[in-house]
Amino acid sequence: MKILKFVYVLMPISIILSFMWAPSAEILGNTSRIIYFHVPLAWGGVLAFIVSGIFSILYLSDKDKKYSMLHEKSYNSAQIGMVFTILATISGSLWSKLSWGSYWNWDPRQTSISVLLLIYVAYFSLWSALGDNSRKGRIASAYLIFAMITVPFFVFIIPRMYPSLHPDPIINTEQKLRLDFEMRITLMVAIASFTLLYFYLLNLLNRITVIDYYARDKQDEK
Amino acid sequence: MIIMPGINKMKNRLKVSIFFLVTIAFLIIPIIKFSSTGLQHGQFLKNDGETHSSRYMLNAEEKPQGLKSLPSERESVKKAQDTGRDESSILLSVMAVVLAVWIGLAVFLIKINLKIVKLEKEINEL
Amino acid sequence: MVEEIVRNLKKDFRVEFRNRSALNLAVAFAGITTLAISLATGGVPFPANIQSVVLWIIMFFCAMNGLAHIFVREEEERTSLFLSLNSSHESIFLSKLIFNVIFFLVLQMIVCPLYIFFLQLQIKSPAVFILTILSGGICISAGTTILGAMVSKAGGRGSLFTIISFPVLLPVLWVAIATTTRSLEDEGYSNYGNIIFFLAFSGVIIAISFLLFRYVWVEE
Amino acid sequence: MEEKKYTIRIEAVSKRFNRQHLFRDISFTLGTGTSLSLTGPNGSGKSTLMQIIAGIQSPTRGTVAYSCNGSEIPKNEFFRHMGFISPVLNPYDELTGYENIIFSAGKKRSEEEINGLLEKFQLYEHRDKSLRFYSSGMKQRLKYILAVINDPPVLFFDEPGTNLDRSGKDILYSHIESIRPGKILFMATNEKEESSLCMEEYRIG
Repeated sequence: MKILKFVYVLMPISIILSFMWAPSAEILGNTSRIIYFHVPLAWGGVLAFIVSGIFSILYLSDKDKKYSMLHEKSYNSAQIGMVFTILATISGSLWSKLSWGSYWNWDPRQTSISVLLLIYVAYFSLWSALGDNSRKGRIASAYLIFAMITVPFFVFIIPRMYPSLHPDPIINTEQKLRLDFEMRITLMVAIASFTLLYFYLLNLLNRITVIDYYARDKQDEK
Repeated sequence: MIIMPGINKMKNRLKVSIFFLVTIAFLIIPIIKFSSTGLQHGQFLKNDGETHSSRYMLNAEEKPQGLKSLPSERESVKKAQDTGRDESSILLSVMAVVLAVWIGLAVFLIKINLKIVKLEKEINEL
Repeated sequence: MVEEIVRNLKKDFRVEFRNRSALNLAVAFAGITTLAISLATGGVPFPANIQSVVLWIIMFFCAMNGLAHIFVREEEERTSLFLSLNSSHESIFLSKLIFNVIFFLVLQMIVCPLYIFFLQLQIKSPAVFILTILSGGICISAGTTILGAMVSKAGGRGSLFTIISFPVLLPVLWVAIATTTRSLEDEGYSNYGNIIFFLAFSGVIIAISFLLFRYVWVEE
Repeated sequence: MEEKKYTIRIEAVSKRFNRQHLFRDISFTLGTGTSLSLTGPNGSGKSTLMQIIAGIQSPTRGTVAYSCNGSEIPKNEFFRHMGFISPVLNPYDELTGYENIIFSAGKKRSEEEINGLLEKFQLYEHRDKSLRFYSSGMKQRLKYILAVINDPPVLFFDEPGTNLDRSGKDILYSHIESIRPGKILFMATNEKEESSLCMEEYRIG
C-alpha cells in the first residue's frame, strides 16, 4: 500500500499544473479550470460505486468467509463515493451556471449523476433501516447489486431522453480526447491523483473498520 | 479496553475530513468567476462549430430575462478589472487557497494514518 | 416445485381475501388519487405529456402502497418462519412474484378506466397504450417483489420501500411515460421497440432477483 | 423402506447479542434415536440455542452440521427434515386449522391420517374454524400437529406443553413417547415431566 502515499505528491502537482501550466480554454476562459476537479471527482464517484458493487458480489459469493468485513468495506466505499459524487454535482452545476446560464438543465450527465446519487441515498437508507439485523450485510449487498443491474438500462435510455450540452471533447463518439496536449496531461494527472486519493481514503476507513471489529471482539472476550 | 472511544472519535474525524473536500470545490469556483474573462451574452459552448438545439438550449434570442447573469456580478468583474488586479495574480491566489486546503487535508490524513498504525500495533500485541 | 408454488398462491389468495383490509386500502387509494386529480383540475383536459406523467405517477404510488404488503404481512403476523419451513425459497419468490403481478394488474384495471373516464382521455393508438400499461405494470411489480422482501426484513417501514424502489424503477417510468405520450398523441403509432424494452427489463430483473432472493430470505 | 440414520453435530457454538455472550463453546453430537432436553433458567439461551441448531438463527461462532447416513445435508434443505414448535413459529391466522395442515403437508398425507391426528388432539370439530377463533391451548395443539404431520426425522420442541390443560398434556406426552424412537428429539423446557421424556439432559447457564 506504499503506492497510495504517492497521493501526497501527486495532488499538489495536479493542483499546480491545473492552475499554472494548462492554458485557459477558448470561450470559457479561466472557468475551464474547473474541469481538473469536476471530471476526476465524477470519475471517483463512479469508481467508488463500481468498487462497492464488486465488494458486494464478493461478499455474497464468499462462502468460506475468506475475506472479512466485505460488506462494511463496500459501505465505506459507497460513503466516499457519495461525497465525490456530491462534489462533482456541485462543481458541475456551478460550471453549468457559468457556461450555459443555469444551474441545472437535465443534461444527460446531470441526469445520470443524479441517478447515481439516488441509488446511493437508497442504499444508505436501507443500511440504516437494517440496524443490527443479522442479515444487514447480505440485504444491503443484494440491493446494491440489484441497483447496479439497472444502470446499463440508464446508459441506454438517458441519451435518447435528453439532448446533451456537455462538450464533446471528453466523451464523444470516436472515443478520443479532443483536448490540447497540456490540458490532456493535466487532466490525466488530476484523474490519477483523485483516484489515488479515493483508494487512500478507502484504505484508511477499512483499516479503522477492522480495528473497530477486533477491539469489540477482544472486549467481549474479557 | 481503552481503545474503543478513540476509534469512534477517529472514525468520525475521518468522515469529517472527507467532507472537508467540499471546501476545495466551494472555494475555487466563485473565485475563478471573478477572474474569468467570462462568456458574453448568447455565447454558448459550441460543439464542432454547431449549436445544439434543445428545449433547454438558450440562444441569444430565446434566452429568458431571468437567466441573464446578474448585473452585480458583471460589475464586480469590472471592479476587479478596474482596480488593476491582474488576472494571473488572481489565479495565483486561488491556487494558493486550494493548495492550503489540500495541505490542511493532508496533515489531517497523515495524523490519522499514524494513529491507525499505532492502534494496529496495539491490537497485534494483544 | 410447481405444486409448492400453487399451494403458496392458494394460501396467499385465501389469506388476502379473508382479511380484505389491505386490498381494500390499496384499491381505495387508487380510486381516490385518480378522482382527486380530476376534481382538482375541474375536468379540464391536460396536454398529452402531462396526462401520461400523472397517470404513471398515480400508478407508481399505488404500487408503492400495495406491493410490499405481501411480504410485510408475513413478518408482521410472524408467519414467515412457518412459510420458510414449508416451502423452498425459490417457490416462495415465484409465488409472491405471481401474486404481485396479478395484484398490480388488478390495480391497473381500476386506475386506468377511472382515469380515462374522469380525465376524458383521447387515445389515438389504443394497442400501444394497452400494451404499454400492461408491460409497464409487469416491470413495476417484478422489480418491487424482492425489494418488498428486503423492506419486510428491515422492519417494513413504508417510506423506505418508496426510496429504494425509485432508482430501480426510474428507467421503466421514463420509457413508459414517453411511450404513453406518443400513444395519446399520434394516430397509428406502432413502434413496439419500447414494449420489447419493458419485457427485456422485466426478464433481467426477475432473473437477478431470483438469484439474489436467497440472500435476502434465508438465514445462513 | 430403508432406515435412515441422521446425525447432528454441534461444534463450539457461541452466540452473543451486541456485547453480551449468551453462551459459548457448546459442543455435542446426536444421532437418530437419542433425545436431549435443554434446561436452564429464563434468559439462559435455551430457545436461542435451539433456533441455532435448527438453522433459524446463525451462531456468532462455531458450526452446526447435519448428515444423513454419513452424507452431509446442505443447510437450506434441512428445513425439509424437521418439525418445529416454538413461540416464534406461527401458523396463518386467516386460514382454518385444516387448511393450515394442508398447506404444511401438501398431498403427502391422506385425509384419514390428518383426521386421525385431529381427533386424537380433540380438534376435529374445530377443523373448519379460522385460527383467530382458536384458544391458545387449541393453537398449541395445532402447532404440535403441524410439527409432526410430515413425519420428520428431527423434532425441535420449545416448551411444547405451554397453555395446555392436564388432559392435553397427557395426550401430548403419550404421543411424544410413541414417536420418540427413530427420531432425534430436542426439547427446551423447564418442566420436570417434559425433560423426563428425554434420555439426556443438558443444562445451560
